[in-house]
Amino acid sequence: SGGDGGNSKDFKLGVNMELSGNVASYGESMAKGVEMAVAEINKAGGVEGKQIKVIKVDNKSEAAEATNGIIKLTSQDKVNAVIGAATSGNTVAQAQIANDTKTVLMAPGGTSPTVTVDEKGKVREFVFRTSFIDPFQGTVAANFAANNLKVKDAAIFSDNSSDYAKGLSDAFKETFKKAGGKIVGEESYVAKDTDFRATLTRLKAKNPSFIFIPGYYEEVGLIVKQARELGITVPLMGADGWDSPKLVDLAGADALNNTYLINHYSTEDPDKKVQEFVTAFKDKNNGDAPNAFNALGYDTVYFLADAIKRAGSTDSVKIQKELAKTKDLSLVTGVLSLDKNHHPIKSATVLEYKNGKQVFNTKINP
Amino acid sequence: MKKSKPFWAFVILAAIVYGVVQFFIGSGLLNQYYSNLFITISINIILAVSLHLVIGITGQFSIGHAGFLAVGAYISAIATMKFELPFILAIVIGGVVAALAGLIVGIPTLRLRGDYLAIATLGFAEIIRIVLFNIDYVGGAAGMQVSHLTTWPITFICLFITILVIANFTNSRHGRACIAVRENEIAADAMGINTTYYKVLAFAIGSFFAGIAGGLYSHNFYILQPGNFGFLKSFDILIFVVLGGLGSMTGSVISAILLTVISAFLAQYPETRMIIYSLVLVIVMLYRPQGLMGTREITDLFKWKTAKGGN
Amino acid sequence: MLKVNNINVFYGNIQALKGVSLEVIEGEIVTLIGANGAGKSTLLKTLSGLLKPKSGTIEYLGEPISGKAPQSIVKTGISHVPEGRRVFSNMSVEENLELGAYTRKDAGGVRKDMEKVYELFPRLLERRKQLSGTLSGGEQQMLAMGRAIMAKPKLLLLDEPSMGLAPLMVKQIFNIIEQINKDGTTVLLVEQNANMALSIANRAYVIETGRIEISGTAAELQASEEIKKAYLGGL
Amino acid sequence: MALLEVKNAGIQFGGLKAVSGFNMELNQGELIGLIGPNGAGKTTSFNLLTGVYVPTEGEILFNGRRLNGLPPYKVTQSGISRTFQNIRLFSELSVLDNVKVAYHSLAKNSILSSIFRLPSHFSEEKNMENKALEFLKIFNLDSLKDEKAKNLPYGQQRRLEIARALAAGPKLLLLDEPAAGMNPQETHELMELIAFIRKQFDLTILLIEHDMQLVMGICERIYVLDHGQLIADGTPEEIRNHPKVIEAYLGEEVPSDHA
Amino acid sequence: MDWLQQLINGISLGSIYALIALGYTMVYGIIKLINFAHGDVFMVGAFIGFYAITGWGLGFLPALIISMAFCAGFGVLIERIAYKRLRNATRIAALITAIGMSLLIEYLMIYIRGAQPEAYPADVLPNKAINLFGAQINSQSLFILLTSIILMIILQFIVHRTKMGKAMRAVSLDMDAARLMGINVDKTISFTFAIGSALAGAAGVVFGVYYTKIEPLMGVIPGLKAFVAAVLGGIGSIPGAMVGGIILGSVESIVSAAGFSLWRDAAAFIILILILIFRPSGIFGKNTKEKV
Ligand SMILES: Nc1ncnc2c1ncn2[C@@H]1O[C@H](COP(=O)(O)OP(=O)(O)OP(=O)(O)O)[C@@H](O)[C@H]1O
Ligand SMILES: Nc1ncnc2c1ncn2[C@@H]1O[C@H](COP(=O)(O)OP(=O)(O)OP(=O)(O)O)[C@@H](O)[C@H]1O
Ligand SMILES: CC(C)C[C@H](N)C(=O)O
Ligand SMILES: [Mg+2]
Ligand SMILES: [Mg+2]
Repeated sequence: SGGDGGNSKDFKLGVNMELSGNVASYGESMAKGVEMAVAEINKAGGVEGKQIKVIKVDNKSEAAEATNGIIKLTSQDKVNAVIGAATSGNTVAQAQIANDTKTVLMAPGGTSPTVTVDEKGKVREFVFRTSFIDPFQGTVAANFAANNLKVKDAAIFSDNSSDYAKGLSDAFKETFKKAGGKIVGEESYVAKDTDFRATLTRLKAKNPSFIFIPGYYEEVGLIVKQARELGITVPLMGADGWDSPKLVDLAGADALNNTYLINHYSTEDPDKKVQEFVTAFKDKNNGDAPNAFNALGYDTVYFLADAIKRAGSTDSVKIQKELAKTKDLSLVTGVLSLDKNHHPIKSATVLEYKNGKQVFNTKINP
Repeated sequence: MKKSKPFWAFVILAAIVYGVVQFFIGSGLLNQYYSNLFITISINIILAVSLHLVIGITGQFSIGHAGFLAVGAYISAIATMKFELPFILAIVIGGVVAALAGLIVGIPTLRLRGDYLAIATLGFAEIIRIVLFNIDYVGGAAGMQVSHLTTWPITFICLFITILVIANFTNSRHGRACIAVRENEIAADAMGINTTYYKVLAFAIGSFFAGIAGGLYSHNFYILQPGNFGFLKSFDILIFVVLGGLGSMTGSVISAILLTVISAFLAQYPETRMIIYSLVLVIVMLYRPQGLMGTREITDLFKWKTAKGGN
Repeated sequence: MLKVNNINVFYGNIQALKGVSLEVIEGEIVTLIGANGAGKSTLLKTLSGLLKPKSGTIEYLGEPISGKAPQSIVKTGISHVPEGRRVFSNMSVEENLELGAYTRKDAGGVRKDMEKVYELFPRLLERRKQLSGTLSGGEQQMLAMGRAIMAKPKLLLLDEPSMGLAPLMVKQIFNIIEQINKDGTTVLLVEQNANMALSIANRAYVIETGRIEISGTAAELQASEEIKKAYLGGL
Repeated sequence: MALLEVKNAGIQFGGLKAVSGFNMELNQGELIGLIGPNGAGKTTSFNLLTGVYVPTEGEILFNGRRLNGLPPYKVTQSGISRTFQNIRLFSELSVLDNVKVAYHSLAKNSILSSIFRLPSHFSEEKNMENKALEFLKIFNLDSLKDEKAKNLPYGQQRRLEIARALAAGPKLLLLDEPAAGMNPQETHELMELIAFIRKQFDLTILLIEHDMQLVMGICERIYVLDHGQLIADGTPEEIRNHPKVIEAYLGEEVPSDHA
Repeated sequence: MDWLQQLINGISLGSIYALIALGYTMVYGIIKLINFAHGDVFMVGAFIGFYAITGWGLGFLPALIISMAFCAGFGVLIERIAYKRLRNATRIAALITAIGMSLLIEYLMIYIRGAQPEAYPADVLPNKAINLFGAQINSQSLFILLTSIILMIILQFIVHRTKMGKAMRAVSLDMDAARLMGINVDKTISFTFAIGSALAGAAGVVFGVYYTKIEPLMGVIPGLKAFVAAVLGGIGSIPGAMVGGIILGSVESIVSAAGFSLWRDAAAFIILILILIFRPSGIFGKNTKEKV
């Protein structure tokens, strides 16, 4: 069962994140956001009179470790709910256990539809997410390429080892073709590759005027750098997986010029809620601006707290019911309403890299 | 009969181990974490003992055992998840297909020797992994969801059968033929032993049980990904066998238990876990290069005692 | 020249030499005979530094050498032709000979000695470029001796040089040992073939299970009934 | 019909003709010597007879059956077994198990019978053990049956190798330098042992040896190889005085037949 | 020209494999140990180079030399601590120790500096694109290839033309016999580890410059690939390691160029197994079948 219900003094919140390994940057950012929100809520009296106690586990960016992590959280620590993981794959790895043990599992940034819907199309009752989903991201990217950048021939270079990238590239393909574009080349790589030159050379020979690169920052950074070295000068674009300071280190600011990414929000958004969050975050982190995953981690805690409040209880079945009913909840990363598949309907932001900085380009509503 | 004494001792020991663990789980004294630990230990013992037959008994230096684990894991998962076959049947199918894979890998590679055999088996294991990577039917790199069906009783029965079969095989003229191959292949050949046959046979039996372990493994972990079966996994199994003492089945069992428990215990100290683990490994090998048990079996200890007492 | 004083040598817990003492005088051929496993090879290995005695001393040219590393002992002029030849199988005959002279710096002298070795063993000259692993047993034995000569030793330790050789070859090898000795090298010869060994030696020691049991001149030992029975197949 | 017929057999390694045009006939019950200088091809001819090498020319008939190309284990099963010049025991196995392994191909129980411990497993094991002990007794090794082979002294290892070869149930036994590294006393005992087993097991024996006392003392006929070629064959007396043999192998003085 | 570009891609990658493989082969050649920690020496080399460049502001060449020197010492240290005791033990025991050392180095590194990656600065080497028949060769890959080739030639010279080289070969064939020739076996083995590790260090720096990203586990895969390259060429053979490395790099490049990038590693292993089946000791390896 999901924790020991109402008996304990604390509300135990498991955080199962990528704190090391291939995509540690996401996990670290989200955990930081979570902790900031928890501190705020605890200061304001907690949830249902209980202080939230965070118990962190590191899943090392590996699915098997994510599974071990949630087993430990539910059976040893008896947590009331779990936040994590950062990526879709590592979240899916926990979904079955969350459902079996009736533990609420919240994914801040797992954008793949499979996070909340299983392969048979059934909703995973206890699993929720805070972010928009990949079919939407992919569509936004394709429309941006076709309409804003006005390209006709696009290529795709995607990470074959994540459902996330696969979903993005499918959505991109479909929409881009619908918008009258042509996909001239499609290649893939796997996580932890370091040499993309051969495949990039192959892509270059197809003369695309735009390349869509859904994937995570560690590989994307190298891909962007190597592509530029091989003389590929066309615009490159990716999705939320690109958002990490490490990307700039790896690719180099120069190589990133003329590249775009989709993200959950922009610090430049004048919205009051956003600006308040940015200021508060900067205060606590010697002036560093929050990235999208800081914000999603932060939002996820409020998303959960809102449901607890409406449920009037920390019983996980009751919380789960209320979470599913969430509607028009105003958060830093936008206004959140869930559909029947636990997919939030939210807006997305397109950013452009200019000399190593993310610059706001457009905001696209669903 | 003299020969059957250790056999009955083993059966009784097994029954006791099973009973005790089952009692604790049944009475709720052990939570899921611990019952899982027992299952993991058992799976690791099966893996260690099955590789022990190949390396320790037959002397064939295979370092790609995780490949057969993967075959068993995936085949049995497909059987339960896609064809909805009963779990027990799925495990057996996993074992059989892994044994076939063992034959396919073994026949061309077992004529290689020493380090060349090692790298070839490792290569095959990597190929198996990459093939799984590229099959969308089983989810590719992202993996496939598998129901949790592995239970302590099933695991224990598999473990019991594995040890019994491999011990009986080893202590027979066929097992001796394998040992002869290990000791001196040329002489074994000259004594009328079909060395290729026994090498391939041992390899296939070893793969079969690795496949069985695979079935238990995949239905214990909810998600199955090719990434879990890399060469580091093969090394883990290899380490059980060598650390226990090459040629000693008891050694394999003991070191599988020991290392699994140490790993689980160290999980509480994530920053230093691997450092301590690797230090243990290096230090044990430096001070006991022949492994914990050397080539002795637990039964030898009794023999030794009675022999001493008799004098 | 060489004085071994009461040495004890162990392999782990097994004691292979028990209080062995012996002496070799410059210019002699001294032979050491004994059954299988008596400790003959162990003694030679200890002299050349491959094994370290647990106690006792070894004095060579007045200096203690026990406990020194083999490479420094070689430099003092002791060369050891080990049991089983131990040629560097993947190297040519010539490279093997060159390695024999590894510690020497006098390139000219080395070249001269190489010629001398080829003179002693014309067969090796024929096979100069052949990989030594493919030589026949007798040829390998020649190479092993030639290699030791290349170090320009004052004392040559030979471990069963006749083992596994054809009768004719055995004779040749013994002739060469005498020849080398005449040219000024002192020889300590371990042999299973006691008859032959005693026929070329000045003095002899008999070793049994790690202990020197008998010693004397070669002639004395050859005459002894006891020795005949045990080691010379004297029936 | 001869038990073993070697017709013009030979083998080449790269450019080297290690053995060529080798002819030999062994009759049931004979004890034959094979001698020759080092590198003459003696061991190589054993390797040809036992299937370790496949002859590049000629043929080998055993009991009228062609052996060319048979793998070693099949040759052994057809009735030829051997010892090795450089001892090849199963060093980690006990003395008893070394002999049992050789008996392996004469046993019949299946793998399944062993795994499920069916009665046939027990009866064969029992039988194997008794047979092995019998052989060990002959070689005076029975008191050492539980010792690991590698712990035996050299002379006993040689004897164990012969015992093991016998346990494989050969009609023809090949011994490669069985007396190497033995002193004259041990050699003498070995000669008596060889004579004994030949009678006891109705064997045909072919042996390689450099010890002329042994060869001349017990062999009925001797073949002489040099540079891969047969240069002589005949009785010990003929061989001892054969000029080619003296030149290539024996040297001037000939050791006297001590018997 | 596409294929030319692909060839250059393959050879650049291959020459890094070759540099690592050389160390593997040398160590294997002398003590028959598959030194799994070698890939981690490569990793350490990459970090030393990184710190030399970013911390002390050194240029490529001094950083390379510092890294090589450090790794040489590090390799010798590893041998002294972990392998020397095991010279007379079974080889498999030494192999397990090597695996243990590999893990130890990796996780000590993580413990000391964390698991996060580091990016080599982009301006270590001038990176001008040279256009050759339509292929983009950047000056970096030329420089890397050159570095690799020079180091290989020096190595070949040491092993075949110097006294130390002859001692190394003798030690590899028979340690005790080598001692009897007056060769200091410990020193010779240390020297071998020093050279092999220095090459790994060089490969680490080169890798960092060429691929930018370095992290504590970066040695695992290139280490394995280099080992494959060494076996492919015939383990123990120096030209074999070079050729094996280049072949492996080229095969990977060709397979990706043909559009099967996901099968790249499988192709590498398939080639390995095929070669072993037809030449059981690799391309340059001597088929040392035991003489009966
Ligand atoms: N490496 C070793 N480990 C353990 N014991 C050994 C080792 N080498 C030799 N021995 C033992 O030491 C004793 C002396 O052996 P050594 O080789 O010196 O005998 P040997 O007189 O040279 O005999 P052989 O005539 O057979 O060459 C023997 O009992 C032998 O078993
Ligand atoms: N596998 C092989 N490859 C190449 N050459 C070989 C091989 N086996 C044997 N030879 C060569 O064949 C020749 C005969 O060798 P063999 O071992 O038969 O000699 P032998 O008569 O037994 O000598 P010994 O009395 O020294 O044992 C030798 O020159 C040997 O180097
Ligand atoms: C953290 C994010 C980049 C994760 C990504 N959206 C995914 O679904 O895997
Ligand atoms: Mg000896
Ligand atoms: Mg021979």
